[in-house]
Amino acid sequence: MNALLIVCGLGFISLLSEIFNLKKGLHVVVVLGLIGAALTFVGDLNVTTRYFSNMLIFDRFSVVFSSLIITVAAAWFCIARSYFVGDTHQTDRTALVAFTVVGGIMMVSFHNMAILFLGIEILSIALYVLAGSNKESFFSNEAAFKYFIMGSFATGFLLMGIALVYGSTGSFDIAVISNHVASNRAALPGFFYVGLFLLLIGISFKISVVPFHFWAPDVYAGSPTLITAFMSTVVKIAAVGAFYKIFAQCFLSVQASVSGTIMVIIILTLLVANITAVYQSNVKRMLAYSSVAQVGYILLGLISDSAMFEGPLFYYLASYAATSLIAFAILERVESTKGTSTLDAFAGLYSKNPFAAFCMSIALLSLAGIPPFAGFFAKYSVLSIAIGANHLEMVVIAIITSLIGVYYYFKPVMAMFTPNASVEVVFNTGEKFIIGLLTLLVILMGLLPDKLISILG
Amino acid sequence: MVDIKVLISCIPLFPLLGFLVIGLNVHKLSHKTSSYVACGSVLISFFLSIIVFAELLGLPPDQRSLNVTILRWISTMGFSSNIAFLVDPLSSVMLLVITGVGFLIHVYSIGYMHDDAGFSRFFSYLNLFIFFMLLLVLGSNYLLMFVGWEGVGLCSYLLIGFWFKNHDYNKAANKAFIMNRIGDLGLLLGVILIFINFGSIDYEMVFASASSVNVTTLTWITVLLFIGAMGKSAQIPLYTWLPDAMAGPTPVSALIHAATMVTAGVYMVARNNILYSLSPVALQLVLVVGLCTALFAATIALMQNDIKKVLAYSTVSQLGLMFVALGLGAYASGIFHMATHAFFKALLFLGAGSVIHALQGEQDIRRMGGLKKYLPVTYMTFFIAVLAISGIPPFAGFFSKDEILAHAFAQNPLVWGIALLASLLTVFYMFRLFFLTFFGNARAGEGIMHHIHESPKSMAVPLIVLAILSFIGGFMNVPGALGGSTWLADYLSPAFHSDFAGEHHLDHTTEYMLMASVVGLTVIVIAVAYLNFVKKKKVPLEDGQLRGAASMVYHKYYVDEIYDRTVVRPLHWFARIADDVIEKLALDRLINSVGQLITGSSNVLRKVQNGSIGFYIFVMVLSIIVILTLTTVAEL
Amino acid sequence: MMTIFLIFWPLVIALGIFAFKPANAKLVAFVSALVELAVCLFMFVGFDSRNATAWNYQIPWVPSLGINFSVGMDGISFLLVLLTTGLMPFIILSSFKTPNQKPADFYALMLLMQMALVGVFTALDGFLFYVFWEMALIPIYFICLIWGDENRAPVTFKFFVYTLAGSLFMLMALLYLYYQTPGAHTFDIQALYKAGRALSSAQQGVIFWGLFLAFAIKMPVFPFHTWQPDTYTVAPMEGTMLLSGIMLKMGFYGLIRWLLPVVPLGVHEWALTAVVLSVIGIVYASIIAINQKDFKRLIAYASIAHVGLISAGVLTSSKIGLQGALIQMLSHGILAFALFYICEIISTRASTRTISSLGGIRVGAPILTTVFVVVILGTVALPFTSGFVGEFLLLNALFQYNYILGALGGLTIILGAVYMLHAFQYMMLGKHSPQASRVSDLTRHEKIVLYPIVILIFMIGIYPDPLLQISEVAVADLLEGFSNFSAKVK
Amino acid sequence: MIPIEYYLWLGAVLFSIGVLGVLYRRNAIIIFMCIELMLNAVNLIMVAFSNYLNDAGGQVFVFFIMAVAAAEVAVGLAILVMTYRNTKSTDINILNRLKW
Amino acid sequence: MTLNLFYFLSFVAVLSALMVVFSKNPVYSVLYLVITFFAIGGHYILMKAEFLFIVHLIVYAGAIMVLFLYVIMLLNLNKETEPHKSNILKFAATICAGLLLMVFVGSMKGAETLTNARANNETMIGNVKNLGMVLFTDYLLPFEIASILLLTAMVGVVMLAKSEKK
Repeated sequence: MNALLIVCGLGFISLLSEIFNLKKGLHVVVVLGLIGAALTFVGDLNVTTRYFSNMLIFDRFSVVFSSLIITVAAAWFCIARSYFVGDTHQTDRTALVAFTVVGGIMMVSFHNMAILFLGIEILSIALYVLAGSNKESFFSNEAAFKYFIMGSFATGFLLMGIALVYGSTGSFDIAVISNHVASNRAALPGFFYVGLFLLLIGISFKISVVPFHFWAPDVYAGSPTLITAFMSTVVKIAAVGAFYKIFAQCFLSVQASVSGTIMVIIILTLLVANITAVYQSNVKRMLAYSSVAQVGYILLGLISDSAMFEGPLFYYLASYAATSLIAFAILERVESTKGTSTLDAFAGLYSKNPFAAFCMSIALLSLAGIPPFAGFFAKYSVLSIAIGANHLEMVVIAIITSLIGVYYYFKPVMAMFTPNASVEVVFNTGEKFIIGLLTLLVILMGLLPDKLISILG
Repeated sequence: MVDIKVLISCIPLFPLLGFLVIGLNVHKLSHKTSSYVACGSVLISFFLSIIVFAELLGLPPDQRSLNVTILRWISTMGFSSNIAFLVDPLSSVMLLVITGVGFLIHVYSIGYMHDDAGFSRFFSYLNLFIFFMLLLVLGSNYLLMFVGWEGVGLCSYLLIGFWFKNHDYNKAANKAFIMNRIGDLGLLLGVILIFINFGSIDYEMVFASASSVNVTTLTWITVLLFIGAMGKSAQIPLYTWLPDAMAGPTPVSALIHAATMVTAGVYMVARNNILYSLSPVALQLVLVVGLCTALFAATIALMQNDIKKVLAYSTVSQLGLMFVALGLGAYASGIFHMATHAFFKALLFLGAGSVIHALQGEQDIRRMGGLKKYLPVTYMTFFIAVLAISGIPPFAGFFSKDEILAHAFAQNPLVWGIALLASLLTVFYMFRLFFLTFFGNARAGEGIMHHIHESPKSMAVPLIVLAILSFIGGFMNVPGALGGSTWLADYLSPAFHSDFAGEHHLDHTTEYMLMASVVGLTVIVIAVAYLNFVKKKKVPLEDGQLRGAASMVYHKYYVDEIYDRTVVRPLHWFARIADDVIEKLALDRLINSVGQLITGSSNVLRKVQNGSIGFYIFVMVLSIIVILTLTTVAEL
Repeated sequence: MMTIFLIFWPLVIALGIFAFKPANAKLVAFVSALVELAVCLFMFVGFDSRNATAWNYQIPWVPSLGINFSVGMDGISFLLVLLTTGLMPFIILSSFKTPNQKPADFYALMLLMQMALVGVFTALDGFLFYVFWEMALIPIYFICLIWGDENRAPVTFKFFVYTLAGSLFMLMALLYLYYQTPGAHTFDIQALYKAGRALSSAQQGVIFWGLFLAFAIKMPVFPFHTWQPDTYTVAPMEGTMLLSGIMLKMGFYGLIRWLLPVVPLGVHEWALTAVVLSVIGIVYASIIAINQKDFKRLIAYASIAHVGLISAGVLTSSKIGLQGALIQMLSHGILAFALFYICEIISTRASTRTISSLGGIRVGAPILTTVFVVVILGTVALPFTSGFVGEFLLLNALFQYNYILGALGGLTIILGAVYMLHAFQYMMLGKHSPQASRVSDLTRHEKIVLYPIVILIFMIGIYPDPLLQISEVAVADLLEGFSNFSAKVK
Repeated sequence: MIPIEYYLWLGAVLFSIGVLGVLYRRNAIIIFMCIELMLNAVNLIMVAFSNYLNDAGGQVFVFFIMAVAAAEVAVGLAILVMTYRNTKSTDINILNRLKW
Repeated sequence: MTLNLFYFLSFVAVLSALMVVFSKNPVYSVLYLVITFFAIGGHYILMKAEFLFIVHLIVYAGAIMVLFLYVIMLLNLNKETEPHKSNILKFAATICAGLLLMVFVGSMKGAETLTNARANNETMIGNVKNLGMVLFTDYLLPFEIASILLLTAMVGVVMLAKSEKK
């Protein structure tokens, strides 16, 4: 809870700093503030705290996920310096991002539909704006526009879902709903299921699974690259966390009636996202599809055994966030140097920037699920759990699609290592440091996954 | 006195050392040094062989078997084969022949190769060959024999292609190696089959329990082994490499492709006489193949004009005769003929080499003639060899050939008839060769005739020694009918466990009749040849003037062409098909099409993401409807 | 602890190599490979096949999932580790003269590769094995991608995806087995053995194919070989050496350690099919090799043929077959190294690898030719060269397994001679061609690399006993359970 | 007392009309309005349930929905204005450069 | 009486909702939407949610719709400039919405069986006092958080809509 307040505070501070002209140190303050916020969780790992008549509950899951969100956000701030510092709207942007983090934390620690809803909305509204924050860019405009229309449309369905669930269970409280559903399964009205599905669809839109993913590639591709990085890391973690809470905690007892549909969704997600990504020549867009595809794997683990998947889920998201940050950070530098984010921009990167090529390769290999990087272990845990649950056909699909995944993840790799006279991409020391750190993290997580994977569940 | 076992292990060691010394310093050694090293090492081996032979003679006949184990070689999981030597009467005779003839040919080569750039290299190969050949006959188990077997094949390859700048020679070398390998595979599988059935590949173990294995298996084993012999000893159908192998320097032809290596098959069958004797079918096969080869090759030799080719086909034919002997169960006769053949055929080749040397490389007998007066030593020794191979008493060939014919007659007059025919043909073409070369007009060119000279001493001496051996070699085993003691057969008998080794059941009268008729016929044939080639001075027609059957014989019955059409070309054709069609069009394309399928479907699927918000929402709503319909229907 | 050292020493150097000047990278790599080899040889001296567990080492890695970092070496592993560590200095040494823009990266990748390979050969935990298995793929991919020939990107990528696809099936099979282990699931190899053997025949069949696919692609066995010739052709020399010299042995090792003992019933049921595939591969690849114009490609196909024989021998699950396979792996590693090195020597000097445009090299390079002859003799399995020992044992096993297949497999000794001698003839013999006249004889450096190889070829051929002894007990133990099991089945 | 179903039906109808509008029109402003309509339909259902279940929570929730709706509309219109500056159009089909 | 009122309000709401969709002029749409909001507000009164009714009118009709009108005027959109979708698409849209409606309606029976229905008691949950109690006790946190939401929106809108001085 303190972390939530600190992050809110950071938002306010950044708004105030505009007034008092304290912009200079703002970026550092925010990073430190976020780290501080993450540190407040240190003692809380084994304590379950309830706030405001069960509106928020910080149990182990929430604490771990919140700290993940905050940590990733802090790392993101480090690599996103160029997005803030020197911009006219530095403070606004900082505040919006801070509020997004607030929304994210709410989404993983809510215990009431109202918090969930507000969390989603805070996050979304801030993101609509951030997606369009590059105001002169037509693409940025379009991204914001598309994101907004589709997002608010999906909100309608989400709300309808909440309303119907409320109607059939009589409460917005997760525990109450959960108990009610569990004890009155036979007596639930038909529209409860409609509500349940609409609720899940509403969140599915946020985590962008097929067929509710259409916004993702366009928005990811159109937004400023660093915002895309933010969306595919912090936002994704929050949305998946919310999905997990809804799916595995709130509606645990009716999972069976949902999992069939989700299975179809998973298959669609894996196939459509992976296959479509193959043809992309724009790395940014390719990463967008990749981000859609990753959710497919996550959901596969989730429906196989949601209780056992809790730890792996965290691991998966953490590793995905770390790798994405590396990939996007390098992508952003390349894009701003060469003016484009297509594969050509990466050609010959190795000869001029071996370090960047090295880190980028590791990130892509990790995304593709190649050992010993973190992405491998994440995917492995999904497959393992799915096989344990006897979803063999799903595993086969997952394996085939991850091979397709290799197909596109390797395109930039091949481009980078092809000799090609190219301009050198400049990284400042800070960026290098944080990218190197993240790369190291990706490797270490892959080599020593035990602590992270067993932190939950 | 040094332990005899050490001596035995030294026999192959010296040629090996010789090879290493020369081979590693091939460019540093002078011609003289290498020739001394090479000849010396073989000579030492020869002396050692004599010592061992004497040692063996000193032992009672049933103990004439010495075993030496040098090294555990391939030994694992119940399979065991050591580098171990076995000296018994059979191998000791072989040792003598190999080292003895080998030494002579080494000496001969000094003269023959004296101005060749690859002089040292040549001697290193020769020494290596001697080493492997000794290994072949000394090996106390099948696998070690196989080592020698393949090793001599390798040396044969290296020596046939000795003049490596000529691709025809290289092709001949390849052909020899590959056809040998076909046989080797049979041999190898035979060895494996022996291991499977006997649990061992040591001669002693196998022979001891030979009768405990059923006949069908034995037949398989022996037939497989015989395939090896077909390759190495140039029997139908694997004989075609041997005539081509004449591409090598002539001493090589003498040593490898006449005297020693090609007789390895004979040695091998003789070594395995127990197994063969237990399998009538295999013996029959050996007999039939031998007989066919003897006759077939003899007919081809009739029409050949290359001096070395004639000798090569003669070799094939004579080897066939040896297999006839083996097939008849007359193992000792086979070995006997092998030994005498080694002498006179080596002599023939060396003589031919001398002629070629004198004529600066000319090998066509149509371009020779009248060399008698220019090359007296060669002429005389060659004449002795021809007489020996023709079976004129008391030359070596008479005794050995006669024994085989006697055995044939005793068992099957038909076999006798065919064998006789083959040997009469041999007489004819040998004299044809002899007359065309040394008699009549000199048909060689002016320039050549101008430089003609008798060979140097180093070449002449071996010729003379071999001529003596060809003359007296037959007395090793004079048949009882002629008052002889059949000494060789008796000596070898411990190695031949069969009941009728070295004996046939003809009374002496029949034998005299046979000998008389054979010698008589031989003389008639010689007369015919004399009439044709000396009196009428017939010279074979030039290429392309032959018609009908003669042309077919001249072209070796087109066997090479048939092999080319039926085996070589289909293989290459299939290789192209496999490479271009199966590999590239089918398998690889199949794999690649997976990639194309993905890319293609990606290109289709990405069109769905068409950028229109209206469409996106439309799909979303439709999916929601579908999901809700399906699930609510399911729930209600 | 020795095992741990062998695994992690290359890793340490691979990371440390960047601390040196790039120009010194090759020396550092070479010295470290020598150190590793020295340690390995030291172990070789002290090897006690009956007490091989002495080198086992185990610590929990991901205890929550039953994954241990468990490594060890019995005779089988040790032979392959010996091959890896033995070949590595040679490969590094052979690369000394190749111009290289980024030597540090290159040698770091090579050393990483070594680490992964040693890891694969020593892993005693299913998961660990898989991780090392995949890890071996990354360095080699980059070596081929960065330092390869024209058109390397798609080719090496195909290689990567193909082998990855195979290994994912292996992962599935291993995971399936993992869930069959009782209690808290574990990847311990013995537990997996037990779990696998308890499965029904049909299930074992499925597992068999899952695992076999991975190994078959790696080796590669017909018809999964299409990645191989292209990859070998475009890969840089060192990459090809690593690939064919060491890496494809992973497949055999997988068969021996992770397939035969795991699903005896599955093997019982399906081995024949697999052996038939292998034998088809022998004949097929040999025949295709005849048609090759590029010498490197020819070696690639020859490699497939040899590999077919090894895999057929392993799949007979006989002791002799396994022993033969092991010794043949060593021999093939050495020979492949030498062949590719010679190929590289010739092709850099003549700037072509096309057989028909060469010829007469022997005139200008007699020593090279002699070495080449020795290597070819080893390749065509002439007795007293290293190739023969293994090939004989393998043919022995195969012939015992099935006469017809044995005879067909034996064709390799004929066809091998056909393509090898043909290539040799047209490259080295004959008249001097203009390209070939640029080929000078071996330099001192090259001699230093190749002479030991020649000696090794003969040493293994003449005195293979120490090597055979090393693996004897391990092979017997490994097949103990297997033969008991198949006896029960019968 | 009006049966709860009636409100549900009415809510459903309004919601569907909202969806229809989103699908039917190309003018972004109308689409925004239709989304507002959808939210109002949800509000109606929420209040009906709240009333029916005698639970004030539902009505409180409606406040939040209203707050969100207001915020969304503000942001949406801001985005619209911003886009309009660049494209001079509110047609959603103009904005499809990001595709494939 | 209430039922008739319900029917009437529903009729107005649905009709004007349809007119929102089908009006060609955005300004008309806005006005029809205002009517719809009023009708919905009427329903709130029927359900004794007076406070909500007031808030509803203030927020929607008073704030949101004014905002809409303001933007329409600002951008000068009060003409029929909109190119229409093709008839097929319109038809498909209608079918789609119809299907959605059918699914909703089909699933919305069975509400009377709700186990925790506590209808028909006369406590006024919708009055200001009661709502205030709930809002500032149980729902205090969301209420506070909503302020952040609005702050976010405000910052965002300012950032986006402010025209940059070049």
